Order: sequence, then C-alpha cells, then structure tokens
Amino acid sequence: MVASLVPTEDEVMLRDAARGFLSESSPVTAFRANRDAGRTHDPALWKEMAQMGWTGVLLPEEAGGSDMGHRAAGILAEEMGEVLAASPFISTAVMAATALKGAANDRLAGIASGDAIYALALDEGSKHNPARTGMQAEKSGNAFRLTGRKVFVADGSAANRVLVLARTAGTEGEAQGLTLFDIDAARAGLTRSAKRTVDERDHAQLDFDAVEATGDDVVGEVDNGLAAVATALNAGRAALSAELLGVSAGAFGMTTAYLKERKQFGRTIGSFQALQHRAAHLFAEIEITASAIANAGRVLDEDPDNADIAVSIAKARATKTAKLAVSEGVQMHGGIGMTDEFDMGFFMKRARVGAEWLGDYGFHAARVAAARGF
Amino acid sequence: MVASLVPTEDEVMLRDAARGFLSESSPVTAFRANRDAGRTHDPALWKEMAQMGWTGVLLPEEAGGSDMGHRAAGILAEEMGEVLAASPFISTAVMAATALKGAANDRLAGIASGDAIYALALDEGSKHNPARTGMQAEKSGNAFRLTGRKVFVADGSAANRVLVLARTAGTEGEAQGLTLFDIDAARAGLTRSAKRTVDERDHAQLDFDAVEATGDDVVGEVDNGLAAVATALNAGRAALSAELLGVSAGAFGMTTAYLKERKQFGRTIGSFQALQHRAAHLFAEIEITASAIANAGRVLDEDPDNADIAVSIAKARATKTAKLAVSEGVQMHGGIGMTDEFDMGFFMKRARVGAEWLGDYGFHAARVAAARGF
Amino acid sequence: MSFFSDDLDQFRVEVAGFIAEKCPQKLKDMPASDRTICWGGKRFNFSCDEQRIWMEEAAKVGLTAPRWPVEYGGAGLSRAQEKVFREEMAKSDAPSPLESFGLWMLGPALLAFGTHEQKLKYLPDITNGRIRWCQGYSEPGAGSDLANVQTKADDKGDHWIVNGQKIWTSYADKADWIFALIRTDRDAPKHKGISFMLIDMEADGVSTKPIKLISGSSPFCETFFDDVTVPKTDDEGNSRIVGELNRGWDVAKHLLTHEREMIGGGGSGAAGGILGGRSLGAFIDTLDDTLMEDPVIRAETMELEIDTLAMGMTMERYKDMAKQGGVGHASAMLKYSGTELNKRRYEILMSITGSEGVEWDGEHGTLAPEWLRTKANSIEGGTSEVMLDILSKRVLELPSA
Amino acid sequence: MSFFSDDLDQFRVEVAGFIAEKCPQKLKDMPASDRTICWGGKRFNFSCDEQRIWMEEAAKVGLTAPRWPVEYGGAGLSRAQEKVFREEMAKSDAPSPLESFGLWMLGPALLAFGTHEQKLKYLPDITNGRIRWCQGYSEPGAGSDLANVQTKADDKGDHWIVNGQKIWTSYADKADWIFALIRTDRDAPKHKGISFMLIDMEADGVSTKPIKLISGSSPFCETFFDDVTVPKTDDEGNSRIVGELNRGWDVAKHLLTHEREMIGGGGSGAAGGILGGRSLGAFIDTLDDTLMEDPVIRAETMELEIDTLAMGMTMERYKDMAKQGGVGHASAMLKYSGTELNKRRYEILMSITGSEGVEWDGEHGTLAPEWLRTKANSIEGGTSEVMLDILSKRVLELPSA
Repeated sequence: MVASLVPTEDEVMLRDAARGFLSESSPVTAFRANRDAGRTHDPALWKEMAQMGWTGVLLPEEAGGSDMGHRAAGILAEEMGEVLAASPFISTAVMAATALKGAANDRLAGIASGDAIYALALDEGSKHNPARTGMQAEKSGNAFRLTGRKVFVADGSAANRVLVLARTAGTEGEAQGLTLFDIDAARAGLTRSAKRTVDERDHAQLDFDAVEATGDDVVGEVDNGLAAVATALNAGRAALSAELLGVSAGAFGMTTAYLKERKQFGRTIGSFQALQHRAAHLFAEIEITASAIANAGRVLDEDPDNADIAVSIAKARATKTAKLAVSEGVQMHGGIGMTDEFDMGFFMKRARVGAEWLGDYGFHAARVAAARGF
Repeated sequence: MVASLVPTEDEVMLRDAARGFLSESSPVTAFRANRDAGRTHDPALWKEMAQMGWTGVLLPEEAGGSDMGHRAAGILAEEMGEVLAASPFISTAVMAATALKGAANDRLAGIASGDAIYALALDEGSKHNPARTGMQAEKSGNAFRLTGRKVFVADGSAANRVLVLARTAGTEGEAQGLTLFDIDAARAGLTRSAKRTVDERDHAQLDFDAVEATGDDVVGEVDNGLAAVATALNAGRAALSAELLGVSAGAFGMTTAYLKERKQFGRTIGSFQALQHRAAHLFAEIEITASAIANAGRVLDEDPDNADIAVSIAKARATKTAKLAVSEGVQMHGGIGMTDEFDMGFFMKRARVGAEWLGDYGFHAARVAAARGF
Repeated sequence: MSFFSDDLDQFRVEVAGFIAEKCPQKLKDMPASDRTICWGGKRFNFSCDEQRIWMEEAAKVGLTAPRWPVEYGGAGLSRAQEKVFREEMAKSDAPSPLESFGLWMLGPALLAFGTHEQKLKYLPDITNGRIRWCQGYSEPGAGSDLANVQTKADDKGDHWIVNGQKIWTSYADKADWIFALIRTDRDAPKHKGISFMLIDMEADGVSTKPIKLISGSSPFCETFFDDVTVPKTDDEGNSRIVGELNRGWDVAKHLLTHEREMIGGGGSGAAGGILGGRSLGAFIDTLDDTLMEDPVIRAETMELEIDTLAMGMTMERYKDMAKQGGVGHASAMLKYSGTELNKRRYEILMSITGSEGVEWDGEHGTLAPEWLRTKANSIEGGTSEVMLDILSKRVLELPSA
Repeated sequence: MSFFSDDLDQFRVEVAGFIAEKCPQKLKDMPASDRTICWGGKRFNFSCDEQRIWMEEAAKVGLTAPRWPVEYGGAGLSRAQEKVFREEMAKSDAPSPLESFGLWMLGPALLAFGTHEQKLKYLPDITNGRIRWCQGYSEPGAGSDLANVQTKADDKGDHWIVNGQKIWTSYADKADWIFALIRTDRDAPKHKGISFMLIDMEADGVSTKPIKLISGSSPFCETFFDDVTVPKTDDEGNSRIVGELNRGWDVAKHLLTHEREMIGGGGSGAAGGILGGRSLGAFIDTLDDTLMEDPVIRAETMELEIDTLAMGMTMERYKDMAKQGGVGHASAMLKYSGTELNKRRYEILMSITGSEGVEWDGEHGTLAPEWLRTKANSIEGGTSEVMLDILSKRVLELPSA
C-alpha cells in the first residue's frame, strides 16, 4: 500500500467542506423533519449534493465526475452518518457508479448530474447473501424475462433505475450463473412496495413479474454477474462502514457532551469513573474502527480486486462499534435518551439497519476467516 | 423438581463442616507446599477425607457410604475449589462411585474407605468428546485386548484403578459400540506418563498396549459403554462446575478483600467506581452461576436420566464465570497478582484446566442448544 | 374474617368454584392482550361488560387484593392460600380481575406506613376498582437521583400549594389520583424534606402530557402541577400525607426495592412479547433454516439461552430466599442482570430476524418497537449503574470515595 | 559529522555494504532467540565472539544508536536514513547489534534533559555497550501511583544517602547502573520532590532479588538500597541527577509516554511467541481439524482476527500521525487496546489448544507460560485502568470528581 492511513490535506479539506455543507443543509433536525413528514429522503438535498460534485466522487472527469476515489467517498459517507443525512448516495454514487464504470459516459453522466437514482436489488431473504440469489431471468430469444422477489432494496422507492441480480444459469447458492441487469424502474411488470423501517429510510420490496430485459441491459458478462457486482458491493460496504463510523461518532459526540453538562447527585455525571472508563473504551473502539475504514478505502483505491478482507474487516468493526456507541449513548443519557424528542434513538435505529445492510457481522467475519485460512 | 434451590439446614451444616475441616487441613498454603514438593495431591488429606465420609458421599450405606447425593457432593467440591484442595474426589468419589453404583458392595467399599483411587480414561484428543473415542478393544475369546492412547486423564498417576472407555464395535464418532472397563492400573501393557500441567494436579497420558480385560471387567453392557458412563460424566461435570464456582468465590474473596485494604493515590482502591462496578458485575455472575450449580445437583438427585441440559448449563456458566473471576482477580491486584509468591495465579491456572476438563464451553453450549431445539 | 375457609383443600374447592362460576366464559376465551387488562378507575372504558362484572364479583370477596386484610377490601388470604388461588386462576384461563398501581404500590405503602383511617378510606376504593392511581416520583432534572425532588408544596396553614413537574408518570392521563414525592421542607437535608403526598388529579392546575418514546407511543406522561391546592386533611380529617411529614423518602425507598424485584423478572424464562411464551428454538424454527449455520449468531444464541435459563433458576432461588427471610440489597442483582439480559435477548432477536426485523410492522409484528423499548429496562426503576452502586456499597461493602 | 553520506541512495549502498561486510555470517544465520539479543555491559556473556564483534563494529560508526548525534556515539542519521538502515537490516537478517534500557530510555532522557557533559560521559558508554542500565521506577507500595516514591535520599552535603526499595526492575541483577526515581525532598508536594538519579549498582548497599512470576522465572527483580552513598557529582563534576533537582517527575513522564507506545505494539499484527510470526490460520492448521466446527471457538477466533488486523492498521496510522506531529495522550489507547487484545489472543490460543495447551512444556512448547505472562501486559507500563483514566481526562476531557 502506498498511501498513508492519515488523511491527506485534500482529504481534510474535503471533510471540512462536507461538514460545513451538511451542518447547513442537513443537520439532524432536517432528518427529523423528513421523518415527521414521512419523507425517506429530501430530493432537494440530493440535488445540492450533485451540485457539490458528491454524486461524481467515483466517476471519471469525462463523465462529469471528480474521480476522487473510495477514500473520499468514505469521508463523505462518514460525515453524512454523523448527522444522519439520508440520501441515495451509497446506492447511486458509490455502488451504481462503481458497477457501471465500464458503461457509456452518458449513462454515468446521469449519475453525476443527480438525475439518475439507482437501487441495487439483490437480497431475497432476511440475510445478505449474493450467492444465494435465486430469482430467475429466463432467456427468451435475445431477451430475458425476470420473475421473482427482491427484498430490503435500499432506495428502491426513490430509484428511477434498478440494478438487479438474477439467475440465468445454475441453481441457488452457486456463485456462477448470475447476471446483473441495469433497467428502468418504470419497466412493465415491476411492482415496488415501500417498507417502513426503523431508520425511516427508503427500503422497498420489488416484485418482478416477467419483466423484460435485453442484452443491452446486461452489465458485465451474462452468467458472471457476481463478478460484475463484486467491487460495487465492496465499495458500498466500505462506504456504509464509513457511514456507521459517522453514526458512532455522532452518538459518541452527543454522549460525551451530555456527560460534561448533566449533573446528578450534585456532580457532573462525566466525573463518575465507571462512565469515564466506558466512554474511554468506546473512544478506543471508534479509533480502531476508523483505521479499518481508512484502510478499506485505501485498498479499494489501490488494489480493488483484492479488497474483500479489508472491506469485511471495516464492515464487521463498524457494525460492532456502532452498536456499542448507540447502546452506551442511550444508557448514559438515561430516560431522556429513550424519548422520541431526543435524537439518540435515530442513531440507534440507523445503526441497526446498517448492521444488516450489505452483510451482517457474521457474513463479513466469515469472509475474513476464509481469507486468513481458517 | 421438589427441592428448593436454597440449601437445606443439613446442607448448610455440611458446608460449615467442610469449610472448617479444609481451612484446617488444606488451606491454599497446603496446595503451595504440595506444588513446591512436586506432589500433585496429598495422600494424607485423601485419607482424612475418607474418614470424614466424603469418599462415600454418593455411595449406599451398605457399601459404607452416606448416600448424601449430588448436591452434597457439589457442596464439598465447591469448598475444595475455594481453597484449591487437590484430591481424586471427582474422579473417584463422584465419577467412579456413580459409574459403579450397580457393582458389588466390596468394590464400592474400596472407594468409601479411600483405598481405591480411580481415574477415568476417556479423551484421546485435545478436546473432550466421548463419542469420538477410537481406542480399540479387540475381542479375543471371551476376553478383550485394549490398545491405544488416552490423554488428559485426571488422577491418572495416583490411580490404582482405571475406568477406560474403548471401542468394541462401530467407528470413531459413533455413540454406539463403546464399552466401559474397570481394570487394575497395574495391569500388564498399561504405561502411564505424568504430564506437568499449569494447575499442578495429576494429569497423565495412558498408553495401552494389548492390555487384557475380561468380561468381569466390563461395566454395564458391552457396546453400550456411553450409557454406562453417561450419568457418571454428568455427575463429574456437575461436581467440577461446583469446584469452579468455589475457585471463582475464592478468587473473588481475595479480590474484594484487597480492594478494601489496598491504598493508591491516597484512596482505598475499592472506592474507585470503575472497580466497584466490575466487582459488582462479577458478584452478579457468580450468583447466577451458583443457581445453575444448585440446580444441576438437584436434577441429578431427582431425575438423573434427564440431567444433560441442567449439567451443561452449570458447566458452561462455571467455566465462563471462573475465567472472569480470575482475570479480574489478577488485574485488580496489579503487579502483586502476577507474582508466584501470591496465590491468585493458582486460581487462574486451575480455572483454565477446569475449563477444558469434561467439556469446554462450546461442548456444553452445543448440548444446551440441542436440548432447546436449535 | 375471610370469605373462604382456612383449610387449604377446602379453600381450593371454594376458590375454583368461585372462578368457574363468577368469571364469564367470554373473558376466559379472550386471548391475553392490553385489552384484557382491567385497570379500573372512574374513567376506565371496560373492553366489555364481562370485564366489569368479573372485577366487581372478585372485589366483593376481596380477590382483587388476595393478601390484604378483609377490613380494607382484601381477601385476607395466607401465603399458602394465595398460592392455591394463583394456581386455580392459571388453570382456569381467567384474567386477573384488576391491575393497578394502587394494588402494586400505594396499597403496600399504606399498609406499611398509613394510619388505620387512611387505609379504610383509600384501600377499598383500590380493591373495588373505583379509583385508579398513578405514581409521581421522577422529575426531569433528577434522573437516577430520585431524592432530588424539586416539586414543592408551600404551607398555607390548612392546605398546601403544590408547584412543579413530574415525569415518567405511567398512565397519569388515565388516573384519578396520584401518589407523589413532594418537597415540603426546602431547608432540610435532601432526604429529610420530602413527603409522600396524595393528590386528586382532578384538582385545578394538574395537567398531563403523554411522552413518545423511541419505540413509539407509551403510557408515560409528564405531569404538571401549577398552583395546585392540596388540603392537609380531607373532610374526615385524614392526612393527605402517608407516613410522617418530611419522611416520604422512607416510604419511597420501601416501594423501590419491591418494584426492583418485579422488573428483574423480565430477564428470566421465556419472555412475553414477540416470543409470546415460545422457546427461542421454536421461534428460530420459523426463520431461515440456514441462519444457525452462522457461527457468530449461533454462539451468541447459545450463550443467551444458557444465561436465560440460569437467570430463571436465579429468580427461583431468590424467590425462595425472600420467603425465608429476604434477600435485601442483593435484589439489585436481579434488576441489573435481568434487564441487561433482556436487552441482550432483543439484540439477538433483531440479529436473527435480519432485514425483516427492522420493519416497524412487518413479518415479526411488534419486534422492532419491543426491541427499542427494552433499552429502557436498564434505566427505569433504577439504572444499571445505580444497581451496581448498591451492590458494591451495600452487598460487597466496598468503601465510598 | 556522520560516517555516512547524506544522499539517501548513496547511504543505502554504504550501509548495506557495511552490514554485509561487518556482520559475521554466523550471526545472520542464527535463528532469532533470547540468545541472539546483545545487551552489552560489564558482566555480559556474549553468546559467541561474533556477537561481540558485530556490536563493536556497529558501535564504531554509531549504528547502535542510529539517530543519536555522532559526538555522543550515535550515527547522527536523519529519520529517512534510519528508515533505510532498518530496511537494509531487515533484508540482511543481521540481528540488532545492541539492545538496552540505556538505548531505549536513559539515552532519550539524557538527550532531552541532560547537560552536554552528562551526555558526553554516559551516552558513549551506552552506544558502545560498555555499560548496561536498568530502570528503577516502581515501588512495592506504589502500584499505579508511580509518583508515590518512598525511596529517599538524605542530603549529606557532597553526597546523598539512599534508602528504600524498587520493584519490577528488569535485569537489575545483570545491570551495571540504574536510573531511578528518588525522593530528594519529603516536604514538597508528591510530584515536586522526586529526582531522576543515576546510581552505580556496584555501590555498597545495593542488592537485588529476582522475582518469580505466575508464568515462571522473569527478568524482573526487587532492588534494595541500604544506606547507599551516591556522590552528588562525579570526579568530572557531573551531577548524578538528570534534569533539575526535584524535577525528576518531568523526566519520568517524558519516558512513560514513549514506553507506552512500545508496549502497545504487542497487540498488533502476527505476534511473536507461540505463533512465531505464523498467521492464526496457519497455527490452526496444525490442530485438530474438527476444532473450528465449534461455533463458539470459531466465532471468537474470527473476531480476534478481525480486531488484530484492525489493531495493526491502527498502529500504522498512529505511527504516521506521530511522525506528523504526534498523538499525545491518545497513545494511551494503543497501550490499552493493544495489551487487552494480546491477553484475549492468548486466551483463545489456550482455548483452541485445549488440554494440550495447559501443559507447562508439551506439544505447544511455551504457550502456557506465554499465556500467563500476557496477564501482566495490562499492568506493566501503566495499567489499563490508568490508560482509561488518561483517555477520559486528557483526551475526552471529562471532568474530575
């Protein structure tokens, strides 16, 4: 690895800019407003992100992108996580942008401009597991007919395009025989039903009933879709890990602030050693996870084809750290932390959904173990 | 279940008597003396235990026993654990006595008198797993020839008799086809090599080279040895769990005493809240484990054929609690806890060996999961 | 004198007959739910007429408060009789005729600290379900520091003027009366200036506001006192204060230990909620069959099951110890371990249900809100930190700083 | 001026050539072990003549202390040059020519706080391996409270009389001199009456006693001072005190942070010891092949591997941060997490080796004593509790009680 895990000046500037923008345009109060209004994300914010160039963070300049790379994408995701900014950033600007790297610039330009919102329709069960994809894509002439159900599709309602993984050969559980399609979300036979999840984000169930797809819709090679989506998935997992690091930092920041201000038994509660040690332990966990996040971005930028282990370490660590940060957050706040009026619950809910999306702790732990030879 | 988990008056009296005797005859200093003298146990102490009637705690009165039951045996084992009293109690007075319940009284009398010291030769690998027994017992005429290696045989060097499980049919991994033999430890072809383990107790490797055994040596039925030894194993596991509870209580007692006396930064260290909360948590863990130990004894006394889950809960809890108690013990004592001059290390070492003997956490967790239907 | 015979066998026959005869079959057939809980009180909407009938019939013979003395509206049963009664209730599927904070908390407080006249005045209204009480302890600024009571009563001779705010007052919006900790002496040391006061929720200046939790709507309210007039004695000359003036903390402490043991129960055995009495194994059978192949989930689940069963044994052991002379401050262990265990159980339920579990109202119904609600277990009724403080100071007797 | 050129490429050639020429092949071929560590000092037994030769040759050009100034016996290398030197050493299999507490601790202390004369007197004896130093900080009664120094020096005009006891003095029984914290003013506040004193171990009244640990014999000693005479200045007029009189705590603090970062390293990457650089997977391959079917062991092992690799990344990140202006008190995190992780690693190694692992000297050699020895990781060089205090107060800036 060439790059250092310490952020470069450019990365520090990017972070400051992102933080400045988000504190203006998307503080946690904005998320609450969306929630209260029943909005899973704010299209206006998405447009602004596009104007900031965030949608093009992974796109080549020819396609209107800034090509800043995965570490930069992680910095943006982390900052969004810290204020719970809801947007299709990971689905579109990270995963779709990575999956379509090879595609024509006009298609990428749609992502850069913010006009295209992508959803990745992959899981079919309650646990993330790409190889278990069973949805059928029947060959008929030189077209395909997609039939089956996809669940837990992030940004599935807002999306105007869908990347969907379906089986053109082989049987459920086999890594081979899958094909990745890039289709219009309005295509006939595709029904989308929004699901209300605790994080109040956009998660939908997609039902495909003989949805037509042509050879032009295929991304990568037929029957080799897992390869076509592999790096996109790793990119998404790394960005999600970064978001979860932001969620941890956001919850931790609220908690330490509260520990310094709240008084009880005539003392600031932050002076109780038992709470101090738990806070210090949490700080250590966050620092270690931050290293794993920085490393995942570095490996994706420098050696994307061998990023599985780095990405899985990041996602496993981020999942566990966020869980600890939000539980300590609620517990140390006491009753107030339990009220909807207070923001801590939002962090806890996002951490839970983020723990499941794109692979839970066990999924990523297994990938690490495999890579380490046991 | 009929009995309450709260000790009866008799059990309280038994505990007081045991504590009184052990603090006299076998304080931790006695264990240290044995260790320094290279003795894995003190034959004189064993004789005294026999005179106290402990060797007969599970034996019928006709055989010179007191037939007090498994809960009583657990109370004795717990008290021994608290002062690290080393003896063949579990191998002989608990496991052999249970396995030989059906045998002739004269054989049991040997146990009651303390003349017989038994070892149970079972494991062949680094993890406890009776069903994996592969050692061969070849039938020749109406006799058997035992050939193979048994490892981690507790009290294997001191024993004058050996209960050995060997395969008379079937293949490694099968529960059926095993037979339990009760043979003289001096029998031709049996070589015993003592192993030095961290707990400084008697653990040996037994090598069988065509050791002769007759039908009279068979305990229970041929090919059904696992059944013959099952309750004996559960009894041993329950007693070992009780010993580990004693080890936890012993380490915890030293630790709380130290927290109350040791001064640092001008304060008694027991006044530091971070240590207080960890000590209180450990107290809670010990209390919960104590309930599981009492319950295991109760079930073995009232319904021994359905004791697997109760026993496994006890062993799993005891293993984990003892590990926590001794690590906190060393850490809270600081440097002094690391010195050989101080006793805490002895508790840590016994806890580790006890964690492996007769099934580690995972072995017993699996039995609980199976019994609970997942 | 009781309505039932003292002889246990005879009693069993009588009480079984009473339940069979007086509890309408419709109630016995109703699946247990919030709607089957009878809270009583002036403004209570009975889910059906049978619910009211059963409450009234049970109240007539004191079975809404089995162990309370007959003269105060109870059935005056012995512990042994109560056990028999519970057994027969369980057999019969009859729901509890009445539940309320009056029965759980104020009653025990009055029985321990009240005057004979106070008992006569307030207890029967509780047992017959006429008056519904709520509890007013916590305050916004206080948190775990329960004795930090700011709600104050100014002495105006024959009455008090009460001002302040309470929080976490369950069902305050449905209650007729509140028993509250009120500061009646601001100059006395923190614990010595509090009184245990009884206040009519209909009095002018009392208002309530429900609290929404991260898990959704809740029975909790904020309760405001704005120049509320509380007569020092009622028309019959009964004091509106339970126990001595400025000694309310003793009463509160007495009830807290009691409450603690109740809440600790949450951690033991097969919980209600999503599991609804099902074993973890039975629930897992309803899920993706490859789930338990994940060693992380499997290991966590096995450990949870072990600790849950061991906690159940501990609840049993402590109950028996309590009968044989009490467990004292060690009950804080039940509260601590039981609630932490329940939080862990729900974390694992969320983990094994994966993306289905995170829906507000999907496959697994109320799992998600239940999970979020458990986070309060280790806060309400004394935080885990307070429990650990109690254990280290009172049980382990570790020195204070 | 240095013995080497400043130009990096040129330097690489020179230093590679030096190592190739001056380090005897026999040393390069020796497998790394305690015997290959060269400690130097008057009483050191070189494991072979080549070991002495390599030390002397390296010392001649200052490479026993690459970054120290040439005038004090170092090689005066820049950080970049040092990096190159380390790289070439690694390539060459040459062992470190010299290790000692003089190089690690006293040297840095003298360079930061010593006078030019003190540096000239003491540093060259360190770099050329003539004098072996040990560290005298801890005392039996002090524990984590390092500043609680009872070993005292009475001022007798031109000399001190030192009395007291130090503990955990590594290799004191093999050292020539000791740098110790001594109380030189008993009336001053705790931290203001301590001096950083240099004492000859051969002086009358100095004695040592090795400490046996739960893991077996150890380099640690108790060191006793019984009316030991320490001249205030030596013949050349150099003070035996580093830094100002009664300001020794500043020197000690400076070194502690330094020490902390070194120890934290234990948690990262593939540890030495039983694993001997092998990956956990490679080690597991040598064990019972059904072992990883146990979900408890498998889950624990996977989590350990994840945390170990993440800790390695964190060590790398903090090293780079240190180069770019330092990490300050956050280094306490490395010490805390690294040592706790190492303890966990050995618990799991014991668990996966089962009944073989508990033997003092069986299948897995020194695993058992190594496991027991790790328990000191979170105690020595600042306990985990002290690290957490530092993090909460200095980094998180949480208020003091």
